[in-house]
Amino acid sequence: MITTKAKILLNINVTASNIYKIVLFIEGMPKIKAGQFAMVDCGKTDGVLLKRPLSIHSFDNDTITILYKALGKGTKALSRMQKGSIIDIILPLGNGFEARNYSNIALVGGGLGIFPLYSVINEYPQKNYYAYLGCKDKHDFVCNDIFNEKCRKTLIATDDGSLGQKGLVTDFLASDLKRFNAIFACGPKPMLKALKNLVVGTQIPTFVSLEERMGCGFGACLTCACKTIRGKERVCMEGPVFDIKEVIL
Amino acid sequence: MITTKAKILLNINVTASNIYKIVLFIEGMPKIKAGQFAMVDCGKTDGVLLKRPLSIHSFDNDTITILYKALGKGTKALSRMQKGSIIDIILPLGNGFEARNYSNIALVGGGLGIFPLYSVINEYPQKNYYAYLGCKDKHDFVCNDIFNEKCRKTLIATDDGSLGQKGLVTDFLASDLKRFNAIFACGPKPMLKALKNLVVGTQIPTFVSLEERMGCGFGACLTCACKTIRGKERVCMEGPVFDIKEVIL
Amino acid sequence: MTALSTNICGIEFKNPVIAASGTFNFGKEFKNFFSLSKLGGICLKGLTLGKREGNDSPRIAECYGGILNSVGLQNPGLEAFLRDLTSVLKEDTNFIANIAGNTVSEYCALAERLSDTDISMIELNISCPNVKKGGLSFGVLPEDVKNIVKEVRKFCKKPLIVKLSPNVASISDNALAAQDGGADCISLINTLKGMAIDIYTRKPILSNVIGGLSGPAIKPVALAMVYECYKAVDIPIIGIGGIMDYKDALEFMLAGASAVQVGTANMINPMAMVEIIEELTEFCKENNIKNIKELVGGLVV
Amino acid sequence: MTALSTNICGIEFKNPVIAASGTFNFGKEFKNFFSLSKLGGICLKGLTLGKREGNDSPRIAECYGGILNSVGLQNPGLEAFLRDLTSVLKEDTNFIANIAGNTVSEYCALAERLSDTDISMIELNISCPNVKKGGLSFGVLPEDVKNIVKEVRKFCKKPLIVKLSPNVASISDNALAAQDGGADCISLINTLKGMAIDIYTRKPILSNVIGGLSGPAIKPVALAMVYECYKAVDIPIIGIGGIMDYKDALEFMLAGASAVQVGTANMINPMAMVEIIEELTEFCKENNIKNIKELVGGLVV
Ligand SMILES: Cc1cc2nc3c(=O)[nH]c(=O)nc-3n(C[C@H](O)[C@H](O)[C@H](O)COP(=O)(O)OP(=O)(O)OC[C@H]3O[C@@H](n4cnc5c(N)ncnc54)[C@H](O)[C@@H]3O)c2cc1C
Ligand SMILES: Cc1cc2nc3c(=O)[nH]c(=O)nc-3n(C[C@H](O)[C@H](O)[C@H](O)COP(=O)(O)OP(=O)(O)OC[C@H]3O[C@@H](n4cnc5c(N)ncnc54)[C@H](O)[C@@H]3O)c2cc1C
Ligand SMILES: Cc1cc2nc3c(=O)[nH]c(=O)nc-3n(C[C@H](O)[C@H](O)[C@H](O)COP(=O)(O)O)c2cc1C
Ligand SMILES: Cc1cc2nc3c(=O)[nH]c(=O)nc-3n(C[C@H](O)[C@H](O)[C@H](O)COP(=O)(O)O)c2cc1C
Ligand code: FES
Ligand code: FES
Repeated sequence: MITTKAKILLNINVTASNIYKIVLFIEGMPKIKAGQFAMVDCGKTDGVLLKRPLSIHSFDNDTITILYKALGKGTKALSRMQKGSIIDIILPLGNGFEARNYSNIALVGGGLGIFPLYSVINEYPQKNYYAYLGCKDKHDFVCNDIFNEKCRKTLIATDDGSLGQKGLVTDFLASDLKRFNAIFACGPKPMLKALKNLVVGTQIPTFVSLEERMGCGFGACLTCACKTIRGKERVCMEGPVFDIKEVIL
Repeated sequence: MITTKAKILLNINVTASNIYKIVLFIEGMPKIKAGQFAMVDCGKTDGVLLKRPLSIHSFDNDTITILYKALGKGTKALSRMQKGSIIDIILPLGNGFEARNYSNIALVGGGLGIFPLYSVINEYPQKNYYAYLGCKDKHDFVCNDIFNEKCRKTLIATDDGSLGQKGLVTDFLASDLKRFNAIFACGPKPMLKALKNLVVGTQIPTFVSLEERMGCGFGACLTCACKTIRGKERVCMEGPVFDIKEVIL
Repeated sequence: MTALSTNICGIEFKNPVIAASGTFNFGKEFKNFFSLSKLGGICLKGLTLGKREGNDSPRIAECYGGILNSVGLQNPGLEAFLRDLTSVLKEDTNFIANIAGNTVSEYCALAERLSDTDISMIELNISCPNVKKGGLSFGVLPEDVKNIVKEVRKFCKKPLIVKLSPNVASISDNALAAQDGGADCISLINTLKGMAIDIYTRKPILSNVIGGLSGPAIKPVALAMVYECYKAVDIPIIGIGGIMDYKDALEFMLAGASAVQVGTANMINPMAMVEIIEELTEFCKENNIKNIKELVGGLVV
Repeated sequence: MTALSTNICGIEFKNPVIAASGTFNFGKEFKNFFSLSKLGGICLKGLTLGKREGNDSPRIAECYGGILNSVGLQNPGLEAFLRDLTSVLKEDTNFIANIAGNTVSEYCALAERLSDTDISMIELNISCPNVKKGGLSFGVLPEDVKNIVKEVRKFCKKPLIVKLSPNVASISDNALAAQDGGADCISLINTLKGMAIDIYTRKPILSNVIGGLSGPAIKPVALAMVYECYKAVDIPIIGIGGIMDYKDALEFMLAGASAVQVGTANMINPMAMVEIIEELTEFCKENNIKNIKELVGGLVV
């Protein structure tokens, strides 16, 4: 965990729905694990103060790539930043997904939650992956191609059927459950709840990455609490990845 | 008085002491008088809210030029703005200098107060001008050349003698008083006070442009009060130019 | 009835967007930018019986996301107002007189005289932090609030708004006191007491040392207070504090404000209120809101 | 003696820059970024007798120039603290325990137990807006402030700081009450009550509805209160509220603060306090200030 400067190598809109890809160069890059995130400074315009938590989509020795949606004041300001600008960043944060001990892994992503899942493939390219990716409509898809390329199976689902299957990803996961010895998931609460119902009877280790509004991102302010069987824990430190059996969704 | 958008045609540092020249293109430019000012939006970074009052240095049919010092948060943010950017502006504001009825005019400027005086020459190029310009040191001079070019006499004074005469401009004005039928001045309070002492016995119409911290710049908030013989008045509306006999310095 | 029209204390408002006192002077300056008839209403600059010069300059300091002012109720006084400034009252909007006094009887005299004019409502300013006597001192303790409202009520023939100070122990107690005293409406918040220092000169930036903080910085405080008052009183509430755009205005209405006042935003962007009104209209259309009154107090908790 | 060293209530501080409670947890997290021995001191996260889970999420909302939090004093409780978390106390800086209770006797019990540890000082948190019982309710009326301080004083063997709430009628009355009750020092301000609403869902952003506002937005309010207290009391003051850089820290010291606490800034930039300390050192050097104590209360009015 370090606080440092990053140089923007690329910052472009990649879809119709305001999703941006930013590539950051970081000197003295610390070791990163899949599923970790960064706190990214979006400038101090229009009253914005806090850095924004954004997951690492992929990484190498001196760059990280983030996919983010320009939603509110902070991320919109970030989207206006130019190539070459220097920004403050804290990384890597959180525990991340631990894929080491599994060979057949289901990656279950919904909406913006799809982005961080790719970092698992990035860290352990040699495993067998099965991707189940869901979005509202086809405009929200950004990185299904790279999943397609790297996964044994890539199932795409949209609420409106505008791309892939019509329905929720969890609907299509049930029949494949036997294939996996781990499930890694990230997405909206309702999706995670459906997933919990699905896996509750099985023995498949299932890990979910949670989102919560954050202050610091590095454990100091206790604003990012989620409920677990052990009581409230910090999404930014004890998480964002939790064993689905231990977290109260 | 309109509130409108301006396009930055130029925005460059012109001295060692952080003085910038900005040229703004304004469609539907209203009629401007010498000595008027504008309220210029400097963006909303680092908690800045208010527009900044800046005098018009020169103007033509569709552009104005301002010389400003990048001092605090607002003007520093302005200095970072790029050519081509669009900013909000309110102009023209204040009463301005009225030169119409005078033929031999002394322009007495100190520090940043030198900048707006040039707009008098800009509006009435055919008069006889005598300029008395004072600064701390030679690095603060930006536009003495253009005064030199347009004035019958241009006296330069610095506190340290690093350029022109050593001393205060008012020291060098006394002996020339007979030449003028009007004096227009702008500069720090001590200079204006010295000027008042100098002209108090004479009949020379003398007008001074004042500075005060401002909120709106267009008369609504009453934060910019100065003391006159009539009571408190708004520098942004009844001023910034006052008859030196009527203002309490 | 349009989507924005509303009625407060029997007075019809085209829309719930009102200029806050002290940021709009007596209205004239804004005629340079738009027709005043676009506005729901205008609270005029605080009036006192006699002419007041206010405090010395500097009277304004910019803070992070806010401004401090220490104007100190500079105004021409009641008589000069009645003589010279009433022509603006002909504009097609609601004018609200904002009054302040050094004594309870000064407040009463102001209310009585202004009741005979074309003013729509009277706003009792017992919350100005920038004057030595009177002002804020009447607005701190609930019993003082109730007392002054009761007295003024006797002389006030127009709907009476009581403008509350945030510099108090319990805003809802003061709101209730105003209601008990006979207020028809409360407005809040006035500015928070604040200060700024120039570390180089080691002097306060305001010549008056202390000033009143306004602008987006105070919005969360104002919103919480409006919400607290909404739960406490039955009379309508006008929400004030850091409203810069239509979203801010909607937050206040959801928290319980029947209308809003816009202050500091006018100083930064003279078109702010016109833009807010347009965007509120747009918002109602997009969200199928027949009339904005539907939103008042609509917070889902 | 270095330019920044100071002494508060008999405790030596390397510098007057202290981490504010609740933004620094129990210190460990910041060891990732710098050595804690650089700091003047650290106020630990608010401690209660029993473990507290705090409020539900969301517990934070960003506002214009500030943040609202409604953590609600989540902490492991006194026993768990004494058992698991005291190793940090070995770091070479001053640790201040921040304590809160539901009853006066809980405060007393906390003060008594913590008096037997390596804690340097105890800070009485009677100003937290985020808990139902206790917290703020002890901190509103001067008589309540005096009473709780007097009781805790009996059990507290360490220098006692009383942390004041800004949500009061007169901060100087409360400061005096704390002094009368036997406080060795006061610290202020805690957060201002505030609120934020999502206009699309029509729900408050915080699950707790109301939260505490901190950050640069509250600086002018905090500064005015420190100045008011400085004129009223004789005990040292620790200034808190929106301190983001060394200039802000200097403003507080000029207004009368012997030291400052930095809160929200730590969350935004974990190096904030280290940078402030470095820049203060630089400032003293450039301005020939032998020791920063020279500046305390040095406001020229
Ligand atoms: C661990 C983690 C990883 C994330 N990874 C990604 C990612 O890879 N790509 C991506 O597009 N988004 C991601 N998000 C969501 C992203 O952080 C929010 O969309 C973003 O903070 C919103 O900021 P804003 O400036 O657009 O909105 P604003 O409304 O201006 O934000 C105001 C405040 O609310 C917080 N906030 C608002 N919405 C959310 C949210 N949904 N989740 C958390 N905080 C929120 C902001 O951080 C900020 O503090 C992640 C969130 C978390 C917690
Ligand atoms: C009528 C008028 C005309 C002016 N013309 C010029 C000009 O042509 N060129 C130029 O360089 N400067 C001019 N000034 C001064 C200029 O307005 C200030 O230097 C500038 O506002 C400082 O803003 P800042 O962001 O640098 O400082 P900050 O410290 O961030 O400003 C904070 C607040 O204080 C106000 N403020 C600070 N210093 C001054 C000051 N000296 N005068 C007025 N307000 C101040 C700012 O407007 C702002 O509201 C003029 C001032 C006035 C009143
Ligand atoms: C420059 C200025 C002058 C003010 N004068 C008055 C006044 O005369 N009477 C009054 O009741 N409030 C006065 N106020 C307070 C405003 O009406 C309003 O309550 C406050 O500014 C908060 O709203 P805002 O954040 O939208 O500005 C003044 C505010 C400012 C900024
Ligand atoms: C997330 C958060 C948690 C806090 N928790 C506590 C606490 O436990 N005890 C306390 O006395 N103050 C607490 N505070 C208040 C701070 O210590 C400080 O008084 C306040 O934030 C103002 O300072 P700032 O503007 O520098 O943040 C908390 C503040 C924040 C932002
Ligand atoms: S965001 Fe601060 S502890 Fe998690
Ligand atoms: S600056 Fe607002 S009246 Fe002059």
